[in-house]
Amino acid sequence: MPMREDPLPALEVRNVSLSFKGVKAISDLTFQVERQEICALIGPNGAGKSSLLNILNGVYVPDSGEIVFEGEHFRRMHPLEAARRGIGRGFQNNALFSGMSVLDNVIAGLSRHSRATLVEEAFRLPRARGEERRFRERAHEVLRLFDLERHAATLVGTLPYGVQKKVEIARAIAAEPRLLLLDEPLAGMNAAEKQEIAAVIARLNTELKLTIVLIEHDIGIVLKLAHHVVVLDYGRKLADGPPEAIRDDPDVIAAYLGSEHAEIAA
Amino acid sequence: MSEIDVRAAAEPLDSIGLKAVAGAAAAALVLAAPFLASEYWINAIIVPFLILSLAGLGLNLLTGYAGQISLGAGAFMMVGAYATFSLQLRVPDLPLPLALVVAGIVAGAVGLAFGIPSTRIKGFYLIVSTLAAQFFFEWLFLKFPWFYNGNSSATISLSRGLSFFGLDLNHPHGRYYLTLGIVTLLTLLSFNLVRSQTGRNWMAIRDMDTAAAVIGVPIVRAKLQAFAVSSFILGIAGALWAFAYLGSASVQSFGLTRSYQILFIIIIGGLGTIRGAYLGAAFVSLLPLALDWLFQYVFSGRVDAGLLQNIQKAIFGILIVWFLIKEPEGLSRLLGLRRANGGRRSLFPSSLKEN
Amino acid sequence: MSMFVETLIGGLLAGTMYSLVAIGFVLIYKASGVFNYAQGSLLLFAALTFVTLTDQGVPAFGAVALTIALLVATAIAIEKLLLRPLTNRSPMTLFMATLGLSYVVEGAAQGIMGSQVRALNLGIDDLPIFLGDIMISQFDLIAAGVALALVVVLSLLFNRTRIGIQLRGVADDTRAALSLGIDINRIWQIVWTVAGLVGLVAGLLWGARQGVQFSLSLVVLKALPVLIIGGFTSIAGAIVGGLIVGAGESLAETYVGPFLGGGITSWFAYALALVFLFIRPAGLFGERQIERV
Amino acid sequence: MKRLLIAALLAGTVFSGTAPASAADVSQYIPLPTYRVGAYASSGELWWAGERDYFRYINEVEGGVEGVKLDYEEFETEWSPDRTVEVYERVKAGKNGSPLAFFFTHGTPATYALLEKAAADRIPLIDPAGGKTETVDGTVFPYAFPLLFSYYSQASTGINYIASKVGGHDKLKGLKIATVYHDSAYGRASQPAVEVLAGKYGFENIQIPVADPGNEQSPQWRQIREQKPDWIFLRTWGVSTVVALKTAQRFGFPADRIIGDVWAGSESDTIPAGAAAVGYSALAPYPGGTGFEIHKRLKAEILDKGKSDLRDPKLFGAVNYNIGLVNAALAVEALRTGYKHFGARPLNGEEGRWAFEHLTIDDKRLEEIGFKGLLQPIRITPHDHEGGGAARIQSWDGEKWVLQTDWIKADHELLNPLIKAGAEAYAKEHGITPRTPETETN
Repeated sequence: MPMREDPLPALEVRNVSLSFKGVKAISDLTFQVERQEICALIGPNGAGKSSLLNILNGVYVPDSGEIVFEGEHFRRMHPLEAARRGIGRGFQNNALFSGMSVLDNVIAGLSRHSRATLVEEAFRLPRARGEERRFRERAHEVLRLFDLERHAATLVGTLPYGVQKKVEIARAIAAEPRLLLLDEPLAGMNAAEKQEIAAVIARLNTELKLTIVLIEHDIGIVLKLAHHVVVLDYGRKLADGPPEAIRDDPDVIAAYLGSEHAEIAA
Repeated sequence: MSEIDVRAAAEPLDSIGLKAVAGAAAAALVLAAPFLASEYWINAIIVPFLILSLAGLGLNLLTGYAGQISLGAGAFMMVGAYATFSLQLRVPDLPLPLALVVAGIVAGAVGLAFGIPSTRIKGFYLIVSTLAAQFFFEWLFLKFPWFYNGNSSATISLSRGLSFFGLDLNHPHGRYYLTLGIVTLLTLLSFNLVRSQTGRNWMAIRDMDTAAAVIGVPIVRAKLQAFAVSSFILGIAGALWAFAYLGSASVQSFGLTRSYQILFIIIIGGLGTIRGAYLGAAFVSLLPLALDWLFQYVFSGRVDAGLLQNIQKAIFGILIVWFLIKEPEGLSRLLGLRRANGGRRSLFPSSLKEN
Repeated sequence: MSMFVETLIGGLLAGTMYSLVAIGFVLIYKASGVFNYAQGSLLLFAALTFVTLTDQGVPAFGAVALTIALLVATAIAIEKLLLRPLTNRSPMTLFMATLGLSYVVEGAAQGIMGSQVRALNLGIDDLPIFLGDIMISQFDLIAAGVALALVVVLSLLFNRTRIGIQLRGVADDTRAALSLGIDINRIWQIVWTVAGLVGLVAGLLWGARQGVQFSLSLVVLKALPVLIIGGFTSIAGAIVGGLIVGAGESLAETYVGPFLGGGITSWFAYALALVFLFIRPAGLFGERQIERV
Repeated sequence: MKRLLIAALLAGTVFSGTAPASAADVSQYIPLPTYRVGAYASSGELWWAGERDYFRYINEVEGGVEGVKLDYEEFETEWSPDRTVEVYERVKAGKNGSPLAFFFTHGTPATYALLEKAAADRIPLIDPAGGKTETVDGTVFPYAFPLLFSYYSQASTGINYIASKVGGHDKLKGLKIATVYHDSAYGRASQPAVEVLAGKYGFENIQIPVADPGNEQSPQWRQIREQKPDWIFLRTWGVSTVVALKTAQRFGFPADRIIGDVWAGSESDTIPAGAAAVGYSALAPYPGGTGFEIHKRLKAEILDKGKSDLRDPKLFGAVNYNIGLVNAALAVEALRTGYKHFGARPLNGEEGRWAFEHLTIDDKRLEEIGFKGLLQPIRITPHDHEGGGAARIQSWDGEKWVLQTDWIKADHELLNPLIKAGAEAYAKEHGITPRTPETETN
């Protein structure tokens, strides 16, 4: 169970709605994420899960509602603002910078900590050199955490999907986020890889005291990993509670889990 | 140029010694070039080649690294040339190297202004901004005599010629070393820049701008920086083109065809590589001469001259298309100069894909 | 006041001439995602072929038929030699390839058919018509009519024929169209042919105005701001964009130009397009893509 | 394989430099920067045909100039001044043992671009009926030769012609004369002269620019319809001339009140304009037509023997072809002057300058070379690099140019101070001390 030292929740989503060309993607959604908890968003495709993450990151602008992040209220987020405040993100279909090496991808994730000016960088003045050295050390550290050291110089576009997925999480982690949003971090992996990444996510949560919101379809892993599950369907919240409660919620079973019930039991 | 090649290629440690020797030899060759080549080669081929390389480098930072397409390279070259002219004319105490830097800053500021739309507009729609710059400056510098000091021919030239803190550079060797020095310095600085956080920011925007924004890359700032730095370099290249190569220039020296030429240089040489600009410039400046020579040699007098010239133009077009089909990454890859483990990647995977 | 109205009407009519060039662009962009810079060269090529044939004594009807045949062959050649090998390449690469293509087309056209300026008489008298004080160009009026007819024909082609429907399918979702067994290569050939025909019409009208010569290929520079205002994917946008650019340019040269020393048409359309883009980043009629990440 | 190909291409250029000279029988090298490709090819094509045909005639029929053969070679530039500069650099050292006596720029912008380089290299730039007007003053510009008909002279002759049409210079007072010009350095080159002329004769001077390329001119001509000028001086170039004539017709401005300048007065300008061009007149320092003596000689010796460079024999005698003939003849006569003075051998740039500065072609000589009526008598001096300053007027009858007048002189007394002042300003800016040719010894 998450620790409740701080009374303020890490994140609150309040009455958020979003539509594309008149089609509702999210309707009046409200829930909150406590500090240092792993919150899983589940629901069928098109339920609005990725759209919600995009709102939290500022990629999409909600039609109405507000977001409260660490006590501050936002009518909308701007991507840069979100990053500066420490909201990290992993994407569904790998949004890595394919023309750059693994190491450069991870260092790119450190941009919000960069202070050296253009001129300092062009002339390699001390501050730029120092920053570059610190960034490299930090990136190598994170790569080691994900066992990616040997790929450091490889162009990321040439790596297998599972490895790319890890690079993406590594890139998000490098920037030392306070809230990490992961969109299907385990998709496309084999069972062993899934276990490995799930373990890393759990460690990030416990060791770095990181709040994590993740979207995942593998209910088995979700139930083991998450402290808190929010179920979405057609943009509405269907259920919200600890995993055990969700597993037994008749609405959820009826509307969503349905035939997959057997899998959960397994 | 050669020193950089050494550093760029120095990753496999075992061959460093060999490369250093080769690099030193190349550097010596470059420095001694004026004494080895004829004046024609220096004046009409090597100097323009170096300047075009510099312009290609400038555009490559914007288009190849930051992924922002521009058809206005000529405009920013023009601004640099006219700013240099104005500075030399109106602030005669400012030494030429400083005038070039200030002119570069003026061009950079103009580039930044025309880069502002890039914060809202993506992909091909963005060409309107750079094309607007292209046509606007062609008009501006022709329309208002202040820019060319009322000269009846609307051309600009430095009445005192080129000098470097008292050293007279008004001879082929002087122009060559001035150009070489500036090109080398700017190449080094660019090299540092693309390997720094700014360079990574640019590439991140090029490869996937939405993701870049989300992970904290300051998109607006980085794009504007790319426009400013690119235009700074293009501005200096323009000043060199006008005064170190042509001697005098008018807006026609920096017309739309010049912009296309610079774009060809980086596409053919290799987008997103420093050396691509050099390879592309070599290709673009030598190919027409080679074709010319070949045609004169093979067909001279036997085929109608007009037909011959038009065939040459068509062949140039065919070679470009052929190149794009065969080597999307340009000469850089063809000559095996890219990192061995650098797999083929598509150019602009995201930033140019709009509806 | 009548001066203003006349300037406005004149500009709007001239704008349809720009639209004619832009339509060919839109067709190709819609169907193959190619930003075809060579449209201007194709226009020159088509008009030059027609005039060369009529100069050789071929009757107009036969010349049109032969020109169309040549355009079909050209479209097939472009599809086979350029588009197909470049499938799945970035839009930027394709754009550069069409720049290369424009060199080839221009070189071939001028090399084979010569570079002399040819007169082209379509039998339309360009005498002024007066509505009260307001003068209207007969030629421009007819050109506008042709543009309108062309739009009607094209929309019939798109909406009523099987090929048109397939074509729209390709434009909307290439992958889905492929999976439905639509022969995309053939669609490309057809679209490039149709774009060539639109180019022929535009080339003949422009050619009648200024002679059939190399500078016909430069009208492409007039079409770009039109496209940007209207959006790359909408024929209606090309028409509206043309009208806006034509009217804006004409009014600006008349009322703003004198304060800036005149000659501002070279860049005014681009500045106008830039203003529009700030309001509508994907053009007036362009669809803005939702970013999916 | 690819590497080999590229290496071969590169190697090709390296070895394409100049070959060693053979000592005996050196011909005079004449490089020709030409444009057979692109927007200006239509005028270029004929121009080079004229030049080449005349050079060939001199070589094959007359055995060269004073026995020296002419070795002419073309370089494609697409009318780009930058590429012309590249050509200049390529050829300025001469070829096969022949130095460069002069350099045809074949375009005003190229002349501007080369002005200072050529002065430094001591190579005369030849640009008849073009160039920079101030360079008429040879004391400041020893190496620039805007032969025949400077841009100021063009304005003056145009006004003189209008005066003759309205019944004298005193009738110019109160007239409105609008100049419609291509908005470029070329288009504006005549403005100072028109201004002075307007001041002298009291006509109203309206200047209307057309932006390049000028394929839509309704706003300009609407403005003209509003202002109702009596005459129009048309200083356009390329497609803007055709569109101007067509648009004039549309706005009901009569073609016979439009006077075109040299570069707006060829068949390429009138044929595409069709009926709109009938009655249009243009300044003709190079009249069109085949009725001149030289055309008979060329027809017999070159055309009928299948040696002409003309692709379409119908264009024999076109204005642009005749431009080529006149330019070639000026070069040949200048070389002849030089050979007589220095001996029959290829000249270098300084000798070439001397030759051009002592070029005189009087009526008698014109008869001899067959250019009577096609070329005005000219006399170049170190002070006057124009040497002529007159043009005939020709009108388009729908099929061909018809000559209307004999040579009409420009008002040099009025123009010279203007030129002098411009040259002095240039000399001051560039720190040039004007030479005093009277004290020079050769």
